[in-house]
Amino acid sequence: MTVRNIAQAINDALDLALAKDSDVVVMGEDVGRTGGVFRVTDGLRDRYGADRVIDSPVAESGIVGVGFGMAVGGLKPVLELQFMGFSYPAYDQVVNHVARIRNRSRHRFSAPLVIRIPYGGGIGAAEHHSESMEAIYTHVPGLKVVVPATPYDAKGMLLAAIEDPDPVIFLEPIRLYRAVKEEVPEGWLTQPLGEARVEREGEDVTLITWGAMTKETREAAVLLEENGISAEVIDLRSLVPLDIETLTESVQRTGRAVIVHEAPRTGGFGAEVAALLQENCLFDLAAPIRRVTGWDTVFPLKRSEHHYLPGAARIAAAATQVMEV
Amino acid sequence: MTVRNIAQAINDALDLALAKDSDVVVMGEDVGRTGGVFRVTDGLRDRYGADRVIDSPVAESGIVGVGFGMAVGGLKPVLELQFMGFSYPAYDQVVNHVARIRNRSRHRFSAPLVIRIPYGGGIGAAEHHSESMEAIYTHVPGLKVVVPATPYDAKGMLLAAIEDPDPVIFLEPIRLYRAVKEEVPEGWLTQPLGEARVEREGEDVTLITWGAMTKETREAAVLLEENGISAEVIDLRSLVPLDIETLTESVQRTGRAVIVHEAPRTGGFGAEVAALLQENCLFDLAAPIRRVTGWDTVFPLKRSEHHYLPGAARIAAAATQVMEV
Amino acid sequence: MFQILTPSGALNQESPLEVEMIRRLYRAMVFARTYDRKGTALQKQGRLATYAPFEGQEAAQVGSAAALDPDDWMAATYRDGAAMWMQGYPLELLLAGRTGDERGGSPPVHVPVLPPSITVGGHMVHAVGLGWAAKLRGESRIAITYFGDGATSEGDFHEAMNFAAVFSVPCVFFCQNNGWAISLPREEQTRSETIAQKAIAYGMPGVQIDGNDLLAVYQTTKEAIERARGGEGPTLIEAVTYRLGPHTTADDPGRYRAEGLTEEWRRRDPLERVRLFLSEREVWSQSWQQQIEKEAAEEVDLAIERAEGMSPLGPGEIFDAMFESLPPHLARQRAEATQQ
Amino acid sequence: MFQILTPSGALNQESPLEVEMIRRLYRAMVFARTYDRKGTALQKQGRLATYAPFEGQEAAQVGSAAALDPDDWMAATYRDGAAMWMQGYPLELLLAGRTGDERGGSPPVHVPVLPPSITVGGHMVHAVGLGWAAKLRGESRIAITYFGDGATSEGDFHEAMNFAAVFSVPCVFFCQNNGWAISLPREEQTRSETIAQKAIAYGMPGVQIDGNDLLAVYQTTKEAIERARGGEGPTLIEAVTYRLGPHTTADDPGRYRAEGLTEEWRRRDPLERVRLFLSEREVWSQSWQQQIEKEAAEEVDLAIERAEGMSPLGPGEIFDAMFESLPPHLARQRAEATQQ
Ligand SMILES: Cc1ncc(C[n+]2csc(CCOP(=O)(O)OP(=O)(O)O)c2C)c(N)n1
Ligand SMILES: Cc1ncc(C[n+]2csc(CCOP(=O)(O)OP(=O)(O)O)c2C)c(N)n1
Ligand SMILES: [Mg+2]
Ligand SMILES: [Mg+2]
Repeated sequence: MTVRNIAQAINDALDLALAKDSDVVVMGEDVGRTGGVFRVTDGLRDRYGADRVIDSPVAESGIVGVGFGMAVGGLKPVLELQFMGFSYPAYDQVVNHVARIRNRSRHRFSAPLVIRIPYGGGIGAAEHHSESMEAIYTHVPGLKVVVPATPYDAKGMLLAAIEDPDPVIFLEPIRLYRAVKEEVPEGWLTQPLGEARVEREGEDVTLITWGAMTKETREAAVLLEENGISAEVIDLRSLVPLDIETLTESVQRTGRAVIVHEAPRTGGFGAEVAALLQENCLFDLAAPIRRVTGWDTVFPLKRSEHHYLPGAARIAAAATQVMEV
Repeated sequence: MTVRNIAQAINDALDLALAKDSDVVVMGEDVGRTGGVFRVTDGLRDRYGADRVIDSPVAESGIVGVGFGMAVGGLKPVLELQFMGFSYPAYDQVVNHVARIRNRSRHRFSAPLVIRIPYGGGIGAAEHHSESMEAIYTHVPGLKVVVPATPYDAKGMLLAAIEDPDPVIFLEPIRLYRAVKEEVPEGWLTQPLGEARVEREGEDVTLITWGAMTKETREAAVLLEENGISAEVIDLRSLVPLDIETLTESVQRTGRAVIVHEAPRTGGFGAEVAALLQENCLFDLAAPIRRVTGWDTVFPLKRSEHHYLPGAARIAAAATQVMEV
Repeated sequence: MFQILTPSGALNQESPLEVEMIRRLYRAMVFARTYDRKGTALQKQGRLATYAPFEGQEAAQVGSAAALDPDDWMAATYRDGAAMWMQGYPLELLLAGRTGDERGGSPPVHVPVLPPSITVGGHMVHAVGLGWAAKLRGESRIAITYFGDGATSEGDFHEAMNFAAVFSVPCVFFCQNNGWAISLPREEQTRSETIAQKAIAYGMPGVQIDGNDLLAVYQTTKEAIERARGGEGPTLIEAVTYRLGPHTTADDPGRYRAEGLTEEWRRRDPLERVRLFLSEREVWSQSWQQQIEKEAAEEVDLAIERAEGMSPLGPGEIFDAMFESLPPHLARQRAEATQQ
Repeated sequence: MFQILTPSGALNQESPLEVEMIRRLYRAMVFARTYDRKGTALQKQGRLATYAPFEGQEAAQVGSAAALDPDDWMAATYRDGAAMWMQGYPLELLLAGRTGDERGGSPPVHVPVLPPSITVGGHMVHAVGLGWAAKLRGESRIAITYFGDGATSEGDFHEAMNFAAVFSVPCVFFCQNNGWAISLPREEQTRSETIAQKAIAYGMPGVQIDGNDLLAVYQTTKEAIERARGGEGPTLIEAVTYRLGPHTTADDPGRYRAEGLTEEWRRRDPLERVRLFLSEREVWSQSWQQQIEKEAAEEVDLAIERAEGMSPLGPGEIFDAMFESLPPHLARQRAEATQQ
């Protein structure tokens, strides 16, 4: 066991996958020579060569579209889009081809690829570098969309995504790359996609979140505990498929739920979670399900991002209000 | 007053706008010579010239990106993307530029343009021609997203969108282009964006929908009436901004709601409506809010699209179940 | 513009193909035209959803596809039925797709042809990926992609060309410049004098050929394929041809183009010049023509029968090819859909 | 490659500019370099978010922008501070943007310069729209867009070039080929021998010039602007230059390039050759140099002070520029945000 942060855990997973299967290739802007802007692919080009760890031209649609062709042609590409705000030029390829080829060809062809996308704010980056637009992927039939929040999950879910016979959008919370460390077992290990993780058990209210917001939500739970409120914290990990059973069971028990995400509120994935929960637990609910989210604004630049991002205090305040209903 | 269908009402609105304001231009693939694949822009090129009714190369990102520059430069472009399934190549321009320039420049620049997108299924078209992906636009801060369902609204809302100082995504239900006719007043008229339309009043359950599904939903209300259930039908017309007051008032009164859309269920705009309604009316709800939607599959080809699209029977059945809770 | 066989059936230079092979390709073009005309007719009877005819482009498609090895990849469009069929895509599946049945997109396992691309431009990058995969896996197959003059305006064309050239991918870009993208004439699509010269932007060879000349198409494509297979990278071919029919059966070309131009191109019919060539060599006869037309009609009719005979997908089946195995939420929706 | 002023300060041909004007542009380049170096220094002190230095590219930016009329549109990138400043964009706003303040994107009303594009490639189409709007509105202004070698690989570059050429839009495509796109060398970005030759794909003139030669840059851009203004359509200019510094302050060029190459380019410094030229004509002196450096430092320091002195946006203000007027849901969220 080695203590690894998320960036290192992903690097480890890629290393293992490249070593194990000669059909695995890594492609993206700057993933090779310089190891990616977050150094997540550091060292891989030296180890596996420029043919398998491919520095691409600056062309996101090309990366995904060419990667798609590679996948149909028998490779297992792990593609990197540098930031979520730069993923949109590839959106057409994702929606119209990656997500559809299996259905279009009734299983004759498939695109077993992974698209890694660093996402989320909190590092005071330039415009477009802080986006959290997972909802534009979760709405697309034919994609799996996952978001690890721990080094273990990052490694296990990435290897599961690479093994998966279908395309997986793999979102990496930028802010957590180096902020969370834990012991991660050596060697191949997979964490099944589609299972939520109960990060902390509690009785009074269920806090539901994913990705970078797990940290703030965990902190909120601590604040709440200090005020005598026992919060259960659930990290979805997988948005599609969604582990609605775990959520439903929890909310039926607590009768209260707060959903936390940093994406804009309107049409964020939290809306889907709220819609499903009211379907499943309406008569268990003692209070309306609340959403604590980014606002329906452009993600602000450095000097204002603290006005935007949900923090532990905002989450705890919402949960407290929910308790008061 | 002339009886017009939706296609004609839009043509009339464009004609008026082009006549009134020399800064208005229409641009898109095949909008000129051939009057658009749905003939919505028929005759405009002859009347206003190829400089103002512009047949563009086959390049959606270019249409929107160039149109954006035109708008910043003082024109009022009305852009057409031929089908919603072909709008994705322009998604980057919409999200990263069209929706953001006002905020990026703190009001110094703005992009007062309209993007017309025919959308939705039901005509047995080829792949990509039946999509209903409004949710990828409603989630983007900085956009207004509207969907007329009647000729009057089509005309009035398009003229309001052209007058609007901010970008508007204007969705046109393909199936209704020629299916709905009504008397539409001559001359300039606007229908404010952001107001829902109560299509039919009722007491027992609120059916909420928009676009092409208003027809099926209206039919479902008739079926329900035959079974003694009085359904209120609300046509949102405007998704962003959303007239949540009208919805809330209705659901508080009826205690029951069914949301109908043809987009895939997961993360569809119905999720947002359900999330908001449970926030606003939890204790008024006598039953969970149901969603009757397209499935989380690719929109099927002609021979199977009836398996996919919500029809009056499916909607009525869901409402009946909701009444039985 | 490179040409071997003139409209009057004479040779400008030596033929790259034996007469017998030319005779077989002529037969294939007759099949293609028969299929194409029946497609239009079927649509008019309401039996196909829409149909995009390729009449006038038979030499471009048949001649180029004839140069492929059986396991070479192909990524083509809605208008490339002849090329796809040449590479093994069953006619009945082409037709099934047009009736609105997803199973039309599922060619047999040994057929290395993607279902036709309906989006314009998006599939060229796929061919680059396919060719590249073959290269990395040490396979000797190459990839060919077919697209129109309109598609060259899409950003994805640019990205495909650039990736292919940078990584010296074994693939061939085969553009059928048929004069129109729906209602937009080629001259308003782009200001470059030829489409072939767009290759210069990528440091790639580009060549403009008479797309109605079976032999020029064959030879040029063959050379490009050999370059690709030999590790020398991609080539752009511009086959100048003409769409004699409407864009699709839903289109009315009368709104945007003069009949005269179409008539002019009819006189450059890609079948006729081969017929003249064969006739000159006394390997064509009226009776043979009638015979192959009859064979073609029978084969197409059989394909139609098979396509229309497929029992439609049930409500549950629209879920079944979304993923390799059905995730829980889809299983729930499937149950909801099938119980109704 | 077109060059007027050699690295040793000699003229290959007549100068397009009077000596006095060259002296003023030299001063502008000294200002630009001072600003740029202070930008890097500030970021190192944690006072700017990130900073993308343009050292080595001063002649390309100053020489081209000098050829513009005051109301010509400009759409440039994160690395084009010198060009933007030349066209009137206040230094303090450039810096404010870099501190992470949206008001940095709001130049004064008379300054026709868009906020810098952070996405690569997306802004070139904007310039096409701006130039086109001017044309349709009967204004005589043109539009110029600045972008890098990397940006030429994006689909939007292709669509911008094609639209501009097809509609003969009055705009100028100014590419600073600075050798790198983050870690990707120019040779791996595209296989075309020059970036200028990409213009051939659009039937547009393209010209490659020594981007470190103030006079070649000025003259070539001036001609392109005149063509545009005269209704003759767009031009692509490839200014060959070099990014002497890192991609941004977050980048470590040691990971991907040899120092030797950078040293070589340092010897082709765009300021030095103008200094030699002026010195030769006895209109440069050590004391003048010191004076303009001092003036530059003072101006930049003042700009820094102003940028940092802006009181930060309040929580409500992040809502206030989303639309011309706040829709109800944003008003509700604004209330929620400000009451906390
Ligand atoms: C991305 C996209 N945009 C628009 C369309 C609509 N459309 C279908 S065919 C066509 C014209 C294509 O012209 P060309 O590439 O020359 O091919 P041709 O039809 O002439 O064979 C257009 C615009 C589409 N299918 N996909
Ligand atoms: C659409 C998009 N993709 C990726 C990035 C990340 N990125 C920032 S700069 C850059 C390289 C750009 O190179 P070039 O165009 O040569 O400009 P330079 O930085 O050299 O001035 C990349 C890939 C981005 N900003 N936008
Ligand atoms: Mg064409
Ligand atoms: Mg560069």
